[in-house]
Amino acid sequence: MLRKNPTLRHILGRAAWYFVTFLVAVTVNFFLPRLGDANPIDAILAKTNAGDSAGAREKEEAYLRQFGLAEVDAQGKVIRTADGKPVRTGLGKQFVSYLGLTLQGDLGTSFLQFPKPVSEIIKDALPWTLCLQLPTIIFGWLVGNLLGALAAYKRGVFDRIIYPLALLVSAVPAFCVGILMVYYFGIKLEWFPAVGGYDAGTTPALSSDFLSSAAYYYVMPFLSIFMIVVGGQSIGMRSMVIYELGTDYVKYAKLLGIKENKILLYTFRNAMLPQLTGLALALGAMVGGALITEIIFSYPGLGMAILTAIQGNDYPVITGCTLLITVCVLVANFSVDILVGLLDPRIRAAQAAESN
Amino acid sequence: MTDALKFQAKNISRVFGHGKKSVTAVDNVTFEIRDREIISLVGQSGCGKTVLAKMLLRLETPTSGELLFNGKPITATGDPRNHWRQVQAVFQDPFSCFNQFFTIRSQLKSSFRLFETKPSPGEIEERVDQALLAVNIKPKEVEGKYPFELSGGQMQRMLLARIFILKPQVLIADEPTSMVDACSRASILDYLLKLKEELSMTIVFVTHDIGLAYYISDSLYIMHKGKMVDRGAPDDVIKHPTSDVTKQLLEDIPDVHRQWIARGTPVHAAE
Amino acid sequence: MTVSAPVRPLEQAASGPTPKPAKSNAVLEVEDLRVHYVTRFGHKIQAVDGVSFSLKQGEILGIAGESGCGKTTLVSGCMGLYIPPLFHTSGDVRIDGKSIVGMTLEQNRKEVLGQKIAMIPQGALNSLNPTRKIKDMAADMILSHDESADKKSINDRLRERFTRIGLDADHVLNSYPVELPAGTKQRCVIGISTLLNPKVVVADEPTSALDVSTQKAVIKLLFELMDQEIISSMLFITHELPLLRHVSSSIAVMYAGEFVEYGTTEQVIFEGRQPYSRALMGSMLSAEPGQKSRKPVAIEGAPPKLDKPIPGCRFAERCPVAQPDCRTTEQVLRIVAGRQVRCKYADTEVVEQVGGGL
Amino acid sequence: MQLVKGLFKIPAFLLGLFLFAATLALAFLGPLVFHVDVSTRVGDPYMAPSAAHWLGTDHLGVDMLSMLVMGLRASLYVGFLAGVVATIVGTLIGVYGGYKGGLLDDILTVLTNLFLVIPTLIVLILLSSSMDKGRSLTLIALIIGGTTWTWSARAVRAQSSSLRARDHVALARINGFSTLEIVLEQILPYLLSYIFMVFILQTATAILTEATISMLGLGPYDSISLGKILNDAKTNEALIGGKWWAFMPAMVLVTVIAFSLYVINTAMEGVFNPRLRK
Repeated sequence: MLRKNPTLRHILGRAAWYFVTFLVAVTVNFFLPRLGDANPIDAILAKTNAGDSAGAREKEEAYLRQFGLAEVDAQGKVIRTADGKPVRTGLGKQFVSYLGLTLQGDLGTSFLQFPKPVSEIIKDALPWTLCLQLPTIIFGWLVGNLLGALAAYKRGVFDRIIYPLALLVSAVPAFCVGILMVYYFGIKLEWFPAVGGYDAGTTPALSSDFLSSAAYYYVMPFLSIFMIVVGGQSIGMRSMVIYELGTDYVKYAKLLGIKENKILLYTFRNAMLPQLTGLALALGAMVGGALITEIIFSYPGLGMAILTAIQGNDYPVITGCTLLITVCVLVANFSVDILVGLLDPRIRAAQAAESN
Repeated sequence: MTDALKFQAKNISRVFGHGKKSVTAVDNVTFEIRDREIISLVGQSGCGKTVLAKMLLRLETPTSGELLFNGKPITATGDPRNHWRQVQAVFQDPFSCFNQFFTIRSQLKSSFRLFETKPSPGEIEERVDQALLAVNIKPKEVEGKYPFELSGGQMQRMLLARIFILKPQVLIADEPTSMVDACSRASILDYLLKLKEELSMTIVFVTHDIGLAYYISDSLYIMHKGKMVDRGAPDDVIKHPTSDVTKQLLEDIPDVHRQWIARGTPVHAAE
Repeated sequence: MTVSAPVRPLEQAASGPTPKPAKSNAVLEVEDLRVHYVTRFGHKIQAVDGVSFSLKQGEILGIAGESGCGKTTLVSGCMGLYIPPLFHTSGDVRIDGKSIVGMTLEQNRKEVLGQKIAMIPQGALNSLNPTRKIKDMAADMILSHDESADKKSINDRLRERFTRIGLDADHVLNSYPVELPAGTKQRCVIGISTLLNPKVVVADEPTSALDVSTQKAVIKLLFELMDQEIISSMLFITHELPLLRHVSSSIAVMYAGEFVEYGTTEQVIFEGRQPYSRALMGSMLSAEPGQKSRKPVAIEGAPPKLDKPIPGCRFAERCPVAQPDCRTTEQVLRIVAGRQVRCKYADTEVVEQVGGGL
Repeated sequence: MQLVKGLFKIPAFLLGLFLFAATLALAFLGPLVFHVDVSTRVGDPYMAPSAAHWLGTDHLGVDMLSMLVMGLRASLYVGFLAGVVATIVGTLIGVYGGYKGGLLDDILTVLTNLFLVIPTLIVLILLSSSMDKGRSLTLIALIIGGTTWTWSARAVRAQSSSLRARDHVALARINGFSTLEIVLEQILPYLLSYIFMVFILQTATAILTEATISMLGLGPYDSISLGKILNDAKTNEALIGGKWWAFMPAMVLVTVIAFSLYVINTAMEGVFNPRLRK
């Protein structure tokens, strides 16, 4: 069946590639924090040891077991040397146990909020981030492409307004737009709440009170990311459409007397496909930018979780969040990859040739 | 010396890629090129003639078979520069043959780096002038000019001027006429003849136009899908083609004196 | 004629290869057409400078000349595609007796392009929209001219037409361009261009990028379309003059925006009376046995730029037999030996020194 | 040359150039006009702008204008250093892979693609959070340069592999040019304007990236930077408190630098690169 179906074979090939990328990301996630001079685990251990009470000892024991830092005996007790120091496991062994736990979905326990599992912290934050970023990026991408296409086609006044504006907006760092909005609309004009994700008076639940307050808090972070995405995408789309308008097939279509709007659809569609690939590549950067926006607005998503974790040296939470974000970006990339293959006959033909 | 062999190819092939994806560009080809002879490699696009020419130039290596130059394997001299002192080339697209960041003259002068003993600066200038005059260009005309300031025909002649400087034993001319206007093709061919007559050069002329090949060459090799399908003296090949490919190539030339195409002939898909 | 140019002897002569068009069967009439474009630096280039001809029902007219002679600008002019930086200076173009000069672009698109006059482009390989199936692009073409056409009838029409031009209609129509070999794509382009049975087909160097075998197949297909009366008359533009021997019934040789010789194919190919057209023929090579001794002579130099008026004969600069007065006297088209020629010495032996003759 | 002259006729390019020159002037000529001192408290925290302190004071009572000048210098330094590193690494890998091809090119391409899909910011967070004390400005610049080169490598590779097939390269080979000479004379000149544009973009990106990680509290320990000023303002509630002078000028500066570089790049692209994409 695989032999017969180049598309399916291509999809499986890409899936395998992304899985390898995922493994690399996991490796990076494990080793990078251990490269530096300030190994956060040691720092935390030093802090817990300082108390030397029974409670601290117990906590330390838990950490060591949890993160596979020390050798344990058959009963699961940490093996110690004569002076009470735990016997540390090698980095390689630590990595193997980390890999095993990660693949099972176990991201460890938070230092700061011990013994709360990292996965629980993420479970609280993730919906906020997803609800904020997914629609914003997709919607912004669509609107940006539409504006860019219009600017390229209409040229004239339309282009002279949209293009520099888009250039300005896309050059402004995401956090600056956020800061401006918080300051003007949140604090000076008080149109929208400056920070937070929902009213302090409500608790997250599917109640109409909570939902309406969440929607109210949603407006500003949404707009600030949206504007940036629109700006960047419209610039890319504009130059793609201008390029397409100069191609042989457009000239030929004009010579055939094909209707103007039909030809426009041709160019839009063909310009859109590379934009889609561009979206995949830009996702990483967009997600990063959006994390900062969350921090500006103190929005209760992954960005805030990371910030809190960084401030408190809560190393398991940092790596857990970064890993999750990486996985999201990889999944998004993979989807776009497949989608482009399905939509573009040129790429499909190239894929078929490649996998023959 | 006229019967001496310049090139000898014994069963050479060139395969690109490997496994299922492999493409055989040149398929088990045997031929020889005699001294002071113009031979033409003729065939449709994709027949392998350019790859073959690149092997003669030592820019590609055969995947199998033996290629001799002057009786010795082409790679016998370790330094390929020794080969390029004796075998040179002009290419198809004169516009992409020159580096647009340097003047034409300085690029012609860079040919002297191939010389084992570099002439004095004064002599270099003089020899560049001579080479330009050999292709009918006044040195003043191109003084200080960059490639994009010249026409296609002029640029193609610049490539030939380079050959007049280097005076190699063998010239590989890969489609030198296909990018120039129909009415200046003849002059390019005349310079090739001049190189053969005045500098006793052996010339390998690569083309898809059997008419041009016929006009200029002492022997013809017809290629099709990587194989040599016909060969011989031009008049023999033209009058008594042995392969269907040659017959077809001849038939397809729009000759003014012959019925070439008739209204009302049935149409077959051209694949 | 509203132009107050010097009276052209041509207008008095009634016996050219194209006598003053009788309304009955002239499909395309071009009358003293002048077209200019403006370069990036603001120079005005008069690329087509007073061209007149008429194309009859069933006729193929070949237009020959080097690159830079104004052939392609003439084509745009004939199709009414005056899109800046290309501008109509003066003169008229009539298709079926109706002037297409001065139409709006939309009107031109709807009534003229593809319907009355259609183009077969030079690089057919990149001419099809890469992300649209052949049938959809062909349907777009039909729908753009006839909004009421329904899907079923379009489909039937396409299948019938593509089968007729020797293609596997079911397969080809449902393919994307990338999935088809070059020869088939070429054929599809010709098929789509002629879908609406245009009165005039303009083939602009349709074969120059092809090797000889493919070139022949393309011309065969065009002939068959004519035999089947799908198309009726054709302008065939090329820089290979000898090719026209087999293609067209009459030939106009163009140089520097003007026709320099305009006669029947036999006249121009075998007994040209103008140095440029003779030189063009003389520069060509042939594979015919016995022709090897004939020495082709290249034309040195390049056509003039036309950014300023040229006094005298425009070809004098490169003409091998230019006489002292050629550079000063303006040349007019006149009838010599039954065809139009633009050369003062056309009726003398001077021109016969040019070109080897075939 | 004509192209470069054409560039100076484009208003957008001139605007970008002017803005960028203005920020440079502020960073390096500013201290000639006013006194710069970031180690002394000159007044109360968050003093509003006045004749003595044109932009007021920060949360510690340090002169804001002095902070800005030093922060701007740091940001420009990070941008320039990271831009140079990323451009050099990217160009080397891109040109080498594109021109040479073969197995090493394949490996480099896989590596490049791999690090293209893993978000740079994540790598930066992980790296920076592990280097608490050693996080100097230079190290941050090197880390940014070392993680963002993938963009340049990819772009340069595409260009150089298309150049590789050109006849002048083949001609140079049979002229006896060595590989290094070919790369230097036949490939690089064609890429130069392109590489310069890549460098501009990399610099802009690096300045924004530094600001971003400083906002996350992962800024340099040994220096002020525009991002750190913003972070201080945010953590010390200047934003909520409406102390606009504590964050607005830094924000405007970051935006102006990024905007001017982007505009310069876009204008250059219009001039040098109308069809290079193919």
